Amino acid sequence: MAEVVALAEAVDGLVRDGDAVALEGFTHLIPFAAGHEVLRQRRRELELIRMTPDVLYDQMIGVGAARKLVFSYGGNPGVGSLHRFRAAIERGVPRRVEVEEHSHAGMANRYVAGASGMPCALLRGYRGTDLMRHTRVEEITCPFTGEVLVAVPALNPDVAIIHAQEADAAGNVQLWGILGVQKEAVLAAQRSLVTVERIVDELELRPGGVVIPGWCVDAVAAAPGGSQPSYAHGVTVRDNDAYRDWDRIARDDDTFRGWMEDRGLAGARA
Amino acid sequence: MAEVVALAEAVDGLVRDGDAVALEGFTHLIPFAAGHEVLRQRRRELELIRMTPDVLYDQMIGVGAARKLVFSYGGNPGVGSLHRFRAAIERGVPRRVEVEEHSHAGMANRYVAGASGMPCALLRGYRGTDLMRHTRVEEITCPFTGEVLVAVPALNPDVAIIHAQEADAAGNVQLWGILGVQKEAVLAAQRSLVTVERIVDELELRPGGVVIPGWCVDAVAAAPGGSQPSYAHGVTVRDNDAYRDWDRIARDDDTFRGWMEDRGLAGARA
Amino acid sequence: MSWERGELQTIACARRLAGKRSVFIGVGKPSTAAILARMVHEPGLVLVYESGTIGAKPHRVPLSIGDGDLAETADAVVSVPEMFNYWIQPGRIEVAFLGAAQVDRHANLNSTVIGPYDRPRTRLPGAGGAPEIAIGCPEVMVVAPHGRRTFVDELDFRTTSGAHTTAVITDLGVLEPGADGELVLVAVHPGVDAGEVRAATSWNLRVADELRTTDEPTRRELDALRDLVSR
Amino acid sequence: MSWERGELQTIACARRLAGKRSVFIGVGKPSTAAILARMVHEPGLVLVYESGTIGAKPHRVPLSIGDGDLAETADAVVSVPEMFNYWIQPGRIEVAFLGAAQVDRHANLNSTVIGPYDRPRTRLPGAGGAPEIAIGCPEVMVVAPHGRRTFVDELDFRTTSGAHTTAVITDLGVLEPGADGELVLVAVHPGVDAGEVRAATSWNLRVADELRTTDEPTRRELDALRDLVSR
Repeated sequence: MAEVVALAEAVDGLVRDGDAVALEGFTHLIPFAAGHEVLRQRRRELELIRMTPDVLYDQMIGVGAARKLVFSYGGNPGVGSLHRFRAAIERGVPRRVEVEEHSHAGMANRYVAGASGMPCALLRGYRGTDLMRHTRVEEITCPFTGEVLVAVPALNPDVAIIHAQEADAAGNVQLWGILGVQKEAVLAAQRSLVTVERIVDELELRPGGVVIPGWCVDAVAAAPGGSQPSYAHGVTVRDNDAYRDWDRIARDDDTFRGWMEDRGLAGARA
Repeated sequence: MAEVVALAEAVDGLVRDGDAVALEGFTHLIPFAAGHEVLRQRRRELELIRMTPDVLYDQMIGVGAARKLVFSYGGNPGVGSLHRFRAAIERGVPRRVEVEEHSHAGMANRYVAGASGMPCALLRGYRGTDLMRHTRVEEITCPFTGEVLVAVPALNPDVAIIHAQEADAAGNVQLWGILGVQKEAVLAAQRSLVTVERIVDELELRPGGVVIPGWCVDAVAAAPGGSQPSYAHGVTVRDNDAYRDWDRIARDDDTFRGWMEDRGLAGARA
Repeated sequence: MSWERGELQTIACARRLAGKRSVFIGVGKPSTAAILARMVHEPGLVLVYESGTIGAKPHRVPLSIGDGDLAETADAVVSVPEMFNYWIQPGRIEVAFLGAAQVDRHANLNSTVIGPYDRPRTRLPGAGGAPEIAIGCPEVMVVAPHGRRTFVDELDFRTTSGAHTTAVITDLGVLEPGADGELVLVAVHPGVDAGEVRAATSWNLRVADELRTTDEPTRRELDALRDLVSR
Repeated sequence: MSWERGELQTIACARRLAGKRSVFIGVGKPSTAAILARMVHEPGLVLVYESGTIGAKPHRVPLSIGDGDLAETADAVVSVPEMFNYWIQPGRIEVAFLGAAQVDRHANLNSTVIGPYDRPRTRLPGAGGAPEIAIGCPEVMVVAPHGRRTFVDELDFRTTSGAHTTAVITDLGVLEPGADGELVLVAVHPGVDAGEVRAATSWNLRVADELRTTDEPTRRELDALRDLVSR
């Protein structure tokens, strides 16, 4: 049963150095506040998992919190490059990051397998691409038709962190709008944390709403505005300017570091 | 794009003798009106597909419309046996019916594979049961863990027929309440028909509502009360007495035939 | 206060749900037992029906697992594929109740046919969700009426594995698997002795050295059960 | 009425959507083109974004595929797994637009790295949905700026197969696969000649015997496009 706790306490209890951590949210409901709390608590050597590493993961990679990145698209949506992601991979700045990359369909099905308690999932994908040689997929033959398909291994993060619009006092969570892969991430993970815009007495089921029962979640923490500069459908609005500004901030090593230090997100250096 | 037509016209255009037809609805939204129209039009030699053949399939089997039954649970929910289903299998009355049976998980995943354009789906199931020897499943080894899993073949009916609460004039469909496997059945089928309680100007998205876009459906037909004695959540109420009465009606060959003939559902005999 | 054996069977099932978080149920006795457990033992117990309703809080015993009351009172309603793939298969539901027409000494179940598969004397409804529920849920309890036609030496068809079964609760007593997996009579209901249970079992049923007697229904249990079934 | 090449490229993309039922798009020019097609050519065109919005009717060109406007105006919003499994993989979406950093003569695409995979000179965003979109959708159109660094003799990394590609629409003209699958220049935009396109292509680009010239933008197309981007 989910405990409703403060964000700092939730992160302290659930996220450990070295964990495989998935902070999900597909262009919507990105858990910035929780990711920043992970940085404030100086968690390091993380395996960061996310279909679309965007500004949040650029920040986490840029301060050296990640030892590995598992992803399918690392860009600043509608803007361009993620400069810290590029700096890590191209120049090893601030450190080298191991990369395991998939397609979106592959990542989504890896989460589905994880949520389903299956060791793998099948799809028609990857074939005819160089990804086959560079990532963890295997060919498998359909026993009925002989068609060669691709199997992807299940993804079961140590911790999944998502942001949603609402939870009730029992930790039942509701999100709506663009749904992404958040439910699968929570169900696939060993532990989970959901930050929410607000705690309500009772959830009122919304059109398009997805409910995650509180007994499938470890901790719920209130974090109003906690997905900004991303947004929470119906509550906050995407701050497109912040995404555009990030291009300038992240482009230069020193500008980036200053920006992060000003916000207490850079961590202490060894 | 779905055409909004009369039910008789829809069935006439979409259902042919010999077709593999899935009339779905998991204890809710069972498309009785459409199934009865199939009988009124005397469609025969059908491969009837349905996770839970209940009273409707008992009627269709009982008049000899089915050459084959693909299913996972053939009972009268909460009441007991389906006597026409039993008569066909135990006594060949009115005719022998070929049986292909699965578990619910197997059938559900067969529809998922069908809706996904995949030739098969994987699950952890069937093993340790005699079903393995009697139905179409194959063992398959996970290439990552070595675990032996089971593959089920995709289910792609010629026609799927479902009942929903609402459609708009463009044939966009919305259903809510217990969702079953109807969306998967429609997406897996070559052709599809949706009967609805009412045609509305514009769909208003409901809590728990699932929308099937009109361009994925061939025909939509108004059939108010069309899932009775099953029900349409929020519109009609399940007629539990009719399910209990069915036990008596279907138990006796002649009582059954008389009941069906009285309603024009028995068809002409060759 | 007098009671019937069927009532005690339901009450015995409900007691087993004390301390549990979630239970997977079909209609009939298991559903009654689970609702009773919420009333008497475990108010927070999460009821999950294969129709996709998670956290249903039915006021009445439903006739069908698809009754509207279940969807209306549920915390979440999911599709049938999601129910089996995301909820049952990964073992998210702690306990499942299953019934069957035949039970063997290892708690394997038959709900498919009596007689040969291709020419059955009695065609039963079939597997439904049972095969995957039985291996997906960490703990399975079987509920069946005790008789020689049900408790058979050899199944006509093995629909479901007994590997996760921790108890078989009948109208005569309770069987649990021993160390080697074979069912042992561990408790008889009040007024029943081991001989009666053995006589109602086709195989040579083992009896526990310390055979318990099921506690009589309490007034609270019986009142709650009768109130529930009268609704 | 004067216009820029980028405008004509978008207009040429939009024209290709006349008569189509559904189109899968990312952000940028394809999104602009698809919204323009709804305004000018095909009012019923179903726009599908990989964020799960089916039938979105954006009033403005979205900055991100996750903009709230897309979910608010969509006929249905589905999860990302459902989008790829139920909608893309079975070929339910008729046409997809894709972009890339590199395009080869068979319309295979690279959006992963420039340079060696393990030590890239430029790390690009990666595959995203493209590999499965490219083999799932029956028809793929590639949109890219024409230049020798983009139209390369050999890809540094093959992210996406060109097997389903029917057209590559650039700011200079239109390439389509010939009978053997190799791209052929079939049309140049007004004011461009084949020599200019060949010079902007790293391989020895074939030119169709009957090279067409793209129609000039109509006043209606240009007005609609400019109105759209000004919103």
